[in-house]
Amino acid sequence: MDKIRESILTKSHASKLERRGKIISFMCLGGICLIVLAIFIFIAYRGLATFTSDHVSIFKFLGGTKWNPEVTENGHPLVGALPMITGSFLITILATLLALPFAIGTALMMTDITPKMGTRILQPVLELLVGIPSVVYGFVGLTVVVPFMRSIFGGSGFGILAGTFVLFVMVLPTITSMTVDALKSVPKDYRSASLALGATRWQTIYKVVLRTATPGILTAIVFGMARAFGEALAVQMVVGNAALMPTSLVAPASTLTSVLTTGIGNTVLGTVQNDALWSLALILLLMSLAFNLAIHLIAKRGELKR
Amino acid sequence: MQTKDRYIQQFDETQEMALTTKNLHIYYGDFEAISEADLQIPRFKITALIGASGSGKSTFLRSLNRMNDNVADVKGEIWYRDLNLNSKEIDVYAMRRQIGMVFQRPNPFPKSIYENITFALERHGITDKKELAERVETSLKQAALWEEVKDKLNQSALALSGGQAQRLCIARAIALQPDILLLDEPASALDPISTAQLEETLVNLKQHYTIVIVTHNLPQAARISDYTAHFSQGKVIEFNNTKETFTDPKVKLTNDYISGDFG
Amino acid sequence: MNAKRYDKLATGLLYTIAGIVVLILLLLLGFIIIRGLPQLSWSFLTTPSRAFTAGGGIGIQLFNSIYLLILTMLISMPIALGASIYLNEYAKPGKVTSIIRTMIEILSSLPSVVVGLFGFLLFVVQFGLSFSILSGALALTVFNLPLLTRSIEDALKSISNDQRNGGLALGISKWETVTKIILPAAVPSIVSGLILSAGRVFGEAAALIYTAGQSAPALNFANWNPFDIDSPLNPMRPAETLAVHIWKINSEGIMPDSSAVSAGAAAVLIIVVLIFNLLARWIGRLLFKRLTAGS
Amino acid sequence: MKKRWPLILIGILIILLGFAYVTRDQSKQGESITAVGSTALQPLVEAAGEEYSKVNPGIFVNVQGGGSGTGLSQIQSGAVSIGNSDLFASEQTGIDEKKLTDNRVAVIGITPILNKKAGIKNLTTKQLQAIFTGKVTNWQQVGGRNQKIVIVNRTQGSGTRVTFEKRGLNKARSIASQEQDSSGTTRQIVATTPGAISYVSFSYINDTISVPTLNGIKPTNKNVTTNKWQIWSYEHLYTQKNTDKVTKRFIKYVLSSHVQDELVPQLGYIPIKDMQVERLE
Repeated sequence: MDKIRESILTKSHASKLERRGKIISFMCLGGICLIVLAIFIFIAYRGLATFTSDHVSIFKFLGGTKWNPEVTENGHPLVGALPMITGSFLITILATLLALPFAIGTALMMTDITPKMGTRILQPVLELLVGIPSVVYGFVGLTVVVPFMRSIFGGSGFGILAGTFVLFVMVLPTITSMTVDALKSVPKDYRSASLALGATRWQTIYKVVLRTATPGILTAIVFGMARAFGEALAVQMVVGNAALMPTSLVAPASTLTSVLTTGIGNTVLGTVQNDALWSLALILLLMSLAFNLAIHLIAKRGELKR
Repeated sequence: MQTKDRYIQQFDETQEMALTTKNLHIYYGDFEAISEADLQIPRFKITALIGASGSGKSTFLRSLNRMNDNVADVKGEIWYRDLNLNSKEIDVYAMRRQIGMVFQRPNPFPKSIYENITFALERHGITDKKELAERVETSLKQAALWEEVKDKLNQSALALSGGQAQRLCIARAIALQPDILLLDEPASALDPISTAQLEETLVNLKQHYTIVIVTHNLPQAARISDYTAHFSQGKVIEFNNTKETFTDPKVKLTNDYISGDFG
Repeated sequence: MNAKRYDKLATGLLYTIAGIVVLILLLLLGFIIIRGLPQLSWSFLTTPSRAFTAGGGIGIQLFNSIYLLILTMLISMPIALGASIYLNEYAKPGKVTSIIRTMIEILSSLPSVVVGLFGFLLFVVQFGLSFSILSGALALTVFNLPLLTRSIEDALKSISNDQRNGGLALGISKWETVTKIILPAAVPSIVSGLILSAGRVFGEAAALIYTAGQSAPALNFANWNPFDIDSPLNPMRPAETLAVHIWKINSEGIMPDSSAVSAGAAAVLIIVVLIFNLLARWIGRLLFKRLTAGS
Repeated sequence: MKKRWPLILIGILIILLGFAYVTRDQSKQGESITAVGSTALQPLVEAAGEEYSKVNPGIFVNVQGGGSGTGLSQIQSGAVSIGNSDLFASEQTGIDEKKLTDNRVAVIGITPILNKKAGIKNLTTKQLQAIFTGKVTNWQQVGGRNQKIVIVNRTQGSGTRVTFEKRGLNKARSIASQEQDSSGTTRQIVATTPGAISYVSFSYINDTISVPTLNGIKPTNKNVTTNKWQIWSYEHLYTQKNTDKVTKRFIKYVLSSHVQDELVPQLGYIPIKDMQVERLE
């Protein structure tokens, strides 16, 4: 009798393990947070220098259309980031829009039409698409997509459209696999209930499954956009890297990442040119934040509806 | 004679109690799920908790071995062996070894049948191979599963049928030789044959264990339990020996419930 | 009848879409492999590269890529595992948790060149690790952690709470319930998450240019002492990986056969990712059987 | 027993590592020189470093790219031994040249390159300037085919671009256009894009692109040495003023006749001693 009482009152091996495990896992998470914070602070510190120590006005930075940090005009360097911001947004939105029907279609195949073929063929296909390095995507883009664009639209072939096609393939796996998750989370009962009421499979998918999974699919889209926004090497190889306001989809343009990637090695840490590039990185960071907030918002809305 | 709002049977002092709750209040955020549930649970008996969905009986049960720690806010006292379980000095892991629990859905671990039982034993410091094998056999026999699985102990437990899996979960719990078994609607996911087997198992287990069972199946409560507590809106409104509860309920709501006029 | 017709039409459309996706992959793979296949030979895979004469191979780069991948996984796997366990099992849902999640998520969508430069300034310069496999592995860890954490967390989340309750009700600590029951059950999905991130690590170039470096000094494959500078195992030596090599010869290669080498290297990269993928699936299945069915 | 085997494994690993540490090859622990910067200069330093290690076992030359800007800023902060650069330190903003020692180890010529379809054999400096400043937009206007001109620039701040604008365009600035950060990609784009024009160093010339004469002068190494071809730049190995002996010795080696006569021409650079003229900025 007393033995049991005593055992309940003394700290057991399990509770010691529990404490240790909790501490270890917390330290891991803490480590990650520390790294993330360090990067954030680092980028913010460098990126804000453009405005604090080089005295560029934020509005000129965001609204200016001339990017030429080597040149100073009226005492301020020409760092108008609007062309890159526009380019990034255009490519991201177009690529996501293009990928969306493919992603939803493929995801539906994997969940509702032929789950067997889905896991056997489509799943590995998606994983392989993710596994192809962006250097190779860029390489293929340069040797296939760009000449193709040129033969159809004339010009150099470089531009937003070429970037869109390359990014389309790159974000497809992300959006698809997240859409699959969203579709899978729709309870089986919904489907069987709809089918039992005499609806065809397509009606069930269209009216029940897709509708229920809408918040999840929206999240997938935003995720895809976030990935597209941050992609650098592949886009840089096909977009043409001209810091000009895009006038057409097949004229050379630039994105935040392409200018950042190509320029950073040729500038000296602490100069205006370098600071301006870090400011671009800061925009990327803030955009990423915005995408994440959007995801949270969608998730909240979705919960409310249910 | 259904004139009372509330009827709680009092025990004389010779009856040994396994668990006693006092002033128990359980909150989910602002919502008070349990507001009055002073119960005495006698040893080596089966006590059934019945009541409509949302009456708080499952919440009550889960609080008894503090499975609600991270989910709900539990206030009040739960007495076991002169210890208040709802206090900080209690080591929940050692306590749960004495007060085991089996859930609504069978949840065998994705391991072999043998390991399903030895896993917790090893964690509690029993590592002697011979003793482990013995405990596996006894617990499976007590849970009336031994004959069905003795030749496939090393196969995955996930391949068992629902009824077998649930009995494995019971075997897993009693292999630790606990004092008390808490069962949360253990038969609700099972077919009638499996349910009958399970009920038989429970009645046999009564010799060694105190059993508290939550059930929606009233005939089941009537068949196997010695005492019945009826929960309604977070309160125990009637607690009596089962026979009397079902034949001569003292509270109108209980009568309504068991005769099907309610919930 | 109309509804049925629509149904057929839509199904056909879906099949077409899935077909196009598969076709895109096949074309991509076909293009890369067919271009690279003529280059592939045993000597191409084993000889060191040459800076300015024809006939160089990719032996060292291939080894570097694999070694770097292993090192990165060794560093990032335990951290990601711990972090995701905390996030999924211990962290109370609330503002702080959601902020932490968002931060990790943001990190994963930063362009890798930013991570590379950060790694360069922190690991290479500040910590004095110089251009080395270790610096590269650390930078890749930064780049890999968010993805890995997220995928492991998802894998953990997909395991039913019944299992957790089952463990807790037996008086087992949550830690052991998670590590001994939930984790093994989640192995298949963890492995597929691992494949995805390994693929990304294997193909990553931008983050490595500034950390692991772009030179592949000759290695002595007879010397496996990790403290010798020419040993393949030395984590302190600079190491150009396959992806960096492709990037480099595409951009600045002056060897006469640069396009051939680059095509060959790209094919090898793809094939290795392919093999890795298949291998990981197989191991995942095996592990799952082992862990769930007992010995 | 189950719990012990990871511990045993770790123990074995530690013993093995300890054994490895004790038996490590002491002769190979020597100093290492890290050179970072210009990708154009990277092959030369790499090749020289390899040869140097053969002659001087124990000294290891570690060469990395990253761009001239990175090279100069890293040598300035003292994080590396040598900063490789295509530019004079004075040409790069944010660098204090007085803190650094300039070691010119080779010269590289830069030439405009054209897509073959442009149909141009010769250009004058004026025409070149007009093209890159956007005053001329069709090859017809400078005597070629009716084909729109597509300008492909190098990234701002890259050594090749700075030199080209300074010497080839008479300090005029090119208009904003497509930019590429690498010679190989640039060449590939020019080769495949009708009407494209760009510029690369001599070592990237091949038959996929056409190379015009400039003011009637052919882009050859010989013309560079006499300064008849004016678009060229030095390749610099910058060191800190008070650098260590190992680095000094290595730079001396790069300037030795062995490297200058064999490696430098082989890699498409022009040996420094062949130059009949000298520039100071």
